[in-house]
Amino acid sequence: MSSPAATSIGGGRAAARSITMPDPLRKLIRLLLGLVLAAVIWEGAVLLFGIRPYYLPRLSTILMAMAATPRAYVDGFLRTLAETLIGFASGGAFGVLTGVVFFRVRALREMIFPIFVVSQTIPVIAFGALVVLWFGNTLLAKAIIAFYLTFFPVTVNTLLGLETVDPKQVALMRSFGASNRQLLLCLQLPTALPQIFVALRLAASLSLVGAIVGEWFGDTTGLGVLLLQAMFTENVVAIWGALLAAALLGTGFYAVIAALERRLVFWSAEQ
Amino acid sequence: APAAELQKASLRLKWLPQAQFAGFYVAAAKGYYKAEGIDLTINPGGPNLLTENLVATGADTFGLSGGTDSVFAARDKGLPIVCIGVSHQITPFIFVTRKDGPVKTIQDFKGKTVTTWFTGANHVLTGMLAKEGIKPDELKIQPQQVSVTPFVDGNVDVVTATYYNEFYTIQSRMPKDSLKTFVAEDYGITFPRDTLIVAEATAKEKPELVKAFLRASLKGWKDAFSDPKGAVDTVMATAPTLDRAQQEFMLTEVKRLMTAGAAAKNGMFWIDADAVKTAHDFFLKYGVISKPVDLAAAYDASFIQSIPAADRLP
Amino acid sequence: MSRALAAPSLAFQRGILGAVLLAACWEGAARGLHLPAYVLPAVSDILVGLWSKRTILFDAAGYTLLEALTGYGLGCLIGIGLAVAIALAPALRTAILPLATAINSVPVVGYSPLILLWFGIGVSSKIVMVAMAVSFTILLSMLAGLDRVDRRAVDLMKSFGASRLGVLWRLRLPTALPLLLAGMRVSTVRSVIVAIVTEMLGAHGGLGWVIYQAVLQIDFVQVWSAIFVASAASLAFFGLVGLLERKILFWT
Amino acid sequence: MQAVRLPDPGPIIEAPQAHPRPEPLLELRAINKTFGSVVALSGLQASVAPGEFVTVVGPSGCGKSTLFNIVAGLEEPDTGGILRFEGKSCHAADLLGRVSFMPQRDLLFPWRNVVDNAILALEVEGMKRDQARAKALKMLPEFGLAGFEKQYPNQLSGGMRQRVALMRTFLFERGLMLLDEPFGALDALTRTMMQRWLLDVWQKYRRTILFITHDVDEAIFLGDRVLVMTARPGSVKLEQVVDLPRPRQPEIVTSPEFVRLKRTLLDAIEEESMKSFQSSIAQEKSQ
Amino acid sequence: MQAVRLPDPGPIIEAPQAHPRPEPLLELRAINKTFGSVVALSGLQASVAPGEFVTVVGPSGCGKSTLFNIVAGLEEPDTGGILRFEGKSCHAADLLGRVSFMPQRDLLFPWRNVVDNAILALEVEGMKRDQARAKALKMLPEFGLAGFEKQYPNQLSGGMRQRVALMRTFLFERGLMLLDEPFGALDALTRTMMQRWLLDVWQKYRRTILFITHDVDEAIFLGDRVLVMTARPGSVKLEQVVDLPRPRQPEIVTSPEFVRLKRTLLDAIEEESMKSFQSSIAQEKSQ
Ligand SMILES: Nc1ncnc2c1ncn2[C@@H]1O[C@H](COP(=O)(O)OP(=O)(O)OP(=O)(O)O)[C@@H](O)[C@H]1O
Ligand SMILES: Nc1ncnc2c1ncn2[C@@H]1O[C@H](COP(=O)(O)OP(=O)(O)OP(=O)(O)O)[C@@H](O)[C@H]1O
Ligand SMILES: Cc1ncc(C[n+]2csc(CCO)c2C)c(N)n1
Ligand SMILES: [Mg+2]
Ligand SMILES: [Mg+2]
Repeated sequence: MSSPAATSIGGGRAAARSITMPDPLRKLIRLLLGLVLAAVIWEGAVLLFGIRPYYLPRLSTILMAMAATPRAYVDGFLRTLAETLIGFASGGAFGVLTGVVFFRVRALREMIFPIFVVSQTIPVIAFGALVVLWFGNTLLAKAIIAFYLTFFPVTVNTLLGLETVDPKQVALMRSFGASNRQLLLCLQLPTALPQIFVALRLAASLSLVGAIVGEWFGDTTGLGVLLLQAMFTENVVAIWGALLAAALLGTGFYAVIAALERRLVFWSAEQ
Repeated sequence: APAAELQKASLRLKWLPQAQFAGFYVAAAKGYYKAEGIDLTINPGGPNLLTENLVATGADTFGLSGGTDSVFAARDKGLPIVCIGVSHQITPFIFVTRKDGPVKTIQDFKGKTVTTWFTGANHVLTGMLAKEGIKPDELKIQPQQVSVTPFVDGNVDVVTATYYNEFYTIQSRMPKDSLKTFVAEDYGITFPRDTLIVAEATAKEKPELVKAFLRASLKGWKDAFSDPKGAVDTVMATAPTLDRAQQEFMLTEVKRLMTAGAAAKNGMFWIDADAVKTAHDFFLKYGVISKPVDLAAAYDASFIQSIPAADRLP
Repeated sequence: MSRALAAPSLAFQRGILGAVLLAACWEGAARGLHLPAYVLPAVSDILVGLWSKRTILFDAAGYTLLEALTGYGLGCLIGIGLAVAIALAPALRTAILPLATAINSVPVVGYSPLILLWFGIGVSSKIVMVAMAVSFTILLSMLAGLDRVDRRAVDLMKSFGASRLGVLWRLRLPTALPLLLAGMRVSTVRSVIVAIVTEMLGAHGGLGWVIYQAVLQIDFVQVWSAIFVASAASLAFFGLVGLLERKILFWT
Repeated sequence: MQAVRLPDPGPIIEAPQAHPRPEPLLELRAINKTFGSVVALSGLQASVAPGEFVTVVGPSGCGKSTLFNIVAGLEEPDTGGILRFEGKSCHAADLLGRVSFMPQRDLLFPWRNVVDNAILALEVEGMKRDQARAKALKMLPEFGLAGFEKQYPNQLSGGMRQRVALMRTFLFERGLMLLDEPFGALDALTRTMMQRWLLDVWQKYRRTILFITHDVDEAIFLGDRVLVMTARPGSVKLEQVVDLPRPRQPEIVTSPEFVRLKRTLLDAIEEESMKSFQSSIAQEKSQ
Repeated sequence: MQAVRLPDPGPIIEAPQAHPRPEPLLELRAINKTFGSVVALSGLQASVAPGEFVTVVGPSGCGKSTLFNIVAGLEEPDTGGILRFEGKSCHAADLLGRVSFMPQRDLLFPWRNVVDNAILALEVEGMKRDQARAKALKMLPEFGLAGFEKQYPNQLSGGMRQRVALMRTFLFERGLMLLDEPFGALDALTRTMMQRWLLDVWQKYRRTILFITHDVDEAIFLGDRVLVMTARPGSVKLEQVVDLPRPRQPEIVTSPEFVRLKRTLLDAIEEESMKSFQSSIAQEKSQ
């Protein structure tokens, strides 16, 4: 964009930057350099301090073990990703929906919201058997656990966001003769969007937790399965392998949501 | 049989895929279940999942559950399940200590730190102690964690191990011949484990299905024992991150457990009524179950007995 | 005035109504459909079971809360300490923040195998797990709070001759409090759940351990009783910190 | 209490007396408005003739915004008051969508760019976006916004934001425009610029405008008539016709006639301000 | 460019020429300040005599706050400029803690009550809390805050908040007070009240004050001297001595001498405003 504002405000810095290279590329290179540096430190520290592989194996050992059975990690990654995405999407949609409903219907909110709160204090893992009983060993069952962990923060923040809508703006819209639907679509949801995205970022992490824990209820593929398998066979290298794959998935998904946020709620980034 | 006529069924294991369950995976891979008209899904177990529960509610058709102890407990709580076969004929647990350590006899357990699983192995330990006239509160019994490291590091005097799993790990991390083991059978106790179960309704309404399942499974196990490497390949196709050497060891040990005792004569999955009765009386005595269990209803040997002996012997 | 008093009590009544309706549906389903306990026990049975096992459950709750609270306290200290360190030495930010974000985006349960292997099956592994889960949330919310400070207010303090530490103590810390406390409130429930989940993977006691054992003993009434107790403990912890938050943040 | 008046400040008409023009566009009589125990307006009378530019001044909290909310249809006055619009008696709610209302702050939507903010009211009315945008684009230069159509509010200066808000109000073509302190948030210099510009635009479109302000200079500089409100409960204390020539030049603010009008109004306001200052100071919340 | 001057608006002194009083408290000569590619101040000269009340007006973004930041010690001017305080040449940083500075917004700490906000600077200096509070309590009535000492900022009106901020500044007893648009956020009527009150307080304490405002009426009403700044890059365009008698009465704003001064200043400002209006409008960010 070449708005006068943008050019004059950050003019000096932008110019200095553009001499080197475009911004995203620079960021990517910095990220890669950081990763390589971390890898070198890891490998070096294990060798230098003679850390027992039982506590921390060499990174190269872990990567080689992963390369030995790439399909297990790729399949696990994709499966967990699918569960995470479905749980996240449904939880996000349900969260926004309930947020709007609770905002509109106070009585419903006062009746159901406390139950939502209580539901979030229950450790899902405790009724894993019920989940299998009701939904079987399907991908859906895992997605439902991801959903369960995801929807609540979105409900809360949607509600919070909707409540920050300026009554003066509502009055303005009404003075234009706006209907409730127009009010919701043109004003209330956009106002709540930044708050909703804060919750979605959190939900991105939580849905992955849900998927992984869901896989502990008897399954054959997924990062959670790899993790559990490794834990009970005391295979530290495999634990680290599964952990690295989960880290990649978690960080990647979070980054995607954060990038989406920067795009969609561009207006609040300035604040 | 054509696919349309296949009957859907599932087998719930007690844990994640490993060589402990090799026969079932081999049977599935070689199409033995299909040949018997069953479209079988093998569902692994996990922490906080109970096979008896899932089979009783009909979520799964077949189950490879904890053992005779958990079958008693389930019947005691009124879960409508029936045991149709017993896999490990002798106690799969042993108690391991250091040869050069302070524990030479079971009497030396007194005052020592002993870790065990409170998932059944604890009953074996209490039984062994009782036979020697030791009360459980005379030693420090602690829940055993995932890892055997506390024992390897010398923080624990006696550790519980399965022959096929932890014992391997311990042996691989400590010098050979540095270990001493205590075996339940030496103290006159046998807890058969890894029981095959179905819901009462299945047993009653679909006896042919049960028999077909047993036939196919037996075939699978026979193949697994005759070609252990191939069986491990099959298991590792499902769980590729497993350690091959450990799985081969596991299969060897599992074969020993499955063909020990009465099975040596009667074949795999044999239900040894005497052993079951002994275990039952023991649990009743120690209050693990609240009232006597109708053993005839809980253990139905008719299915396994209906299969020709030759097909049962490995 | 009277309306202001009536409004929350109406909300409260509706909340109770919602809870009662849910319990009634549950009870009706369990009794009406003759669901066995291993599918879904009736609420009344759970409450009776809860009462009859109250000592065991109470002890277990104490055990779990001890782990959760200790881990929570530790996590808060670590989170706040790191945030303050970053605030005092901005150079640390580029080192700590990306690392923290990366570590934080991996689900805590992912670390549980390692933590159990490293710290054993006792309370210390639970405390470490809870501390990990809590400290990142606290670090991020505290940092967001510290960064929220108005530059002009900092300038004002400087013009009074205040040092970096003076600005931190008198301005930045109070400014960060609302976000910090919000993070602390959210972390309460999380700390209890993480303690329970870790207990289920191996423990000497606690609600997670009780649940694990109860499942194996096929005692689903006890499973649900323990879940009820866990939920009540989380809510109490949450409520307490929420109350504290409102007391401390009198100005918002 | 009566306003202290300097000799001959121009024709002054007492509040209860109706303005003598023939057919008022808007007429309010005996309007009361109570919020719980707070009486915001009490016995307010006023009328606005078509094409007139009426400014309203009064101490903070005296009920100016409440008056506007009633005329915009957002609040119903207490029963008993008379509200007439375009010659017909009506309820406040009937006015929703019939006057174009510009609230105290610009209230631009940060997620809409300049054009899309300007066409908000048209969209609500149901006009197609493309059509509305085309209409707005033609108006941009007049509002000093040419070339800025794709900018977002956070990229604009305060003065520009205010002009976007005004454009939104102008595009919502209704008989009466209500402007509630549109320049209140601007610094004094930008404000002066905006006043001149508003007069230019008004001169061209000749809409009827009711305009709230705190600034006496602004009230005189812009208005055909200035209404001074009493402290709460608000009513009209003084109606002051501003007989300065139009178009008004910036220099007029230091002209003797202007200064004389200012004196009259200041005295009236002073009295009311003093009344409400000590009480409001303790009670009014910041922000 | 020179200011357009009406005949005899009072003694006018050109910017580059130093003010003739003997020993200035603060003296700035050839001050430049550059932010990256933005030149905020260029060749600024000014001096303030002890006990003087100097007001500064100028278009938005011309560098007024930058000037204050330099004098408060928060920003260093570009090398080459001369900065003298109490007769000694010094760096800006040396002034940290030596002038009492009140920024554009009140910046009260919401977690401190009125008294504790007022004693903030004293606490930073190291004074015991009790002692500082006792000192502040004695001052409360004068600042119209008696009885409000235990209130928190969110319980105060805008005018009161501003008085607390002013009290904080007064309690930090330094030779020079810098007030950056202290009344900018207040509505016009409250603002008038605050101006009168500030003059009363100043009359009593006789501190040296440098005061930024956008409002020409305010600048004349308060100041001994008004500095008009040029558009960016800022420098002093005009120094206007205000020879109105003190104590100043509210009525003075419509007196002929006042109006004449206003005219002079308005013309000077107008020229600068026009210069910066079109460019600033495109560039200045809201808030
Ligand atoms: N919805 C409401 N509920 C209760 N009191 C209200 C409401 N709206 C306004 N008031 C009160 O009515 C009085 C008049 O408010 P109003 O906003 O109309 O004043 P105003 O003249 O516009 O003030 P300002 O100049 O500060 O904008 C105030 O005392 C205010 O507190
Ligand atoms: N830290 C900074 N970095 C870059 N530019 C700055 C900085 N501080 C001020 N500026 C620029 O310097 C110019 C003068 O700013 P300053 O705040 O001094 O103006 P001002 O006269 O106080 O304006 P206002 O009347 O709006 O308060 C502006 O263009 C501003 O954008
Ligand atoms: C028979 C048998 N019992 C326990 C363990 C070890 N173990 C202790 S807890 C746990 C997970 C959930 O049951 C596992 C596998 C074993 N290997 N075999
Ligand atoms: Mg108002
Ligand atoms: Mg400024």
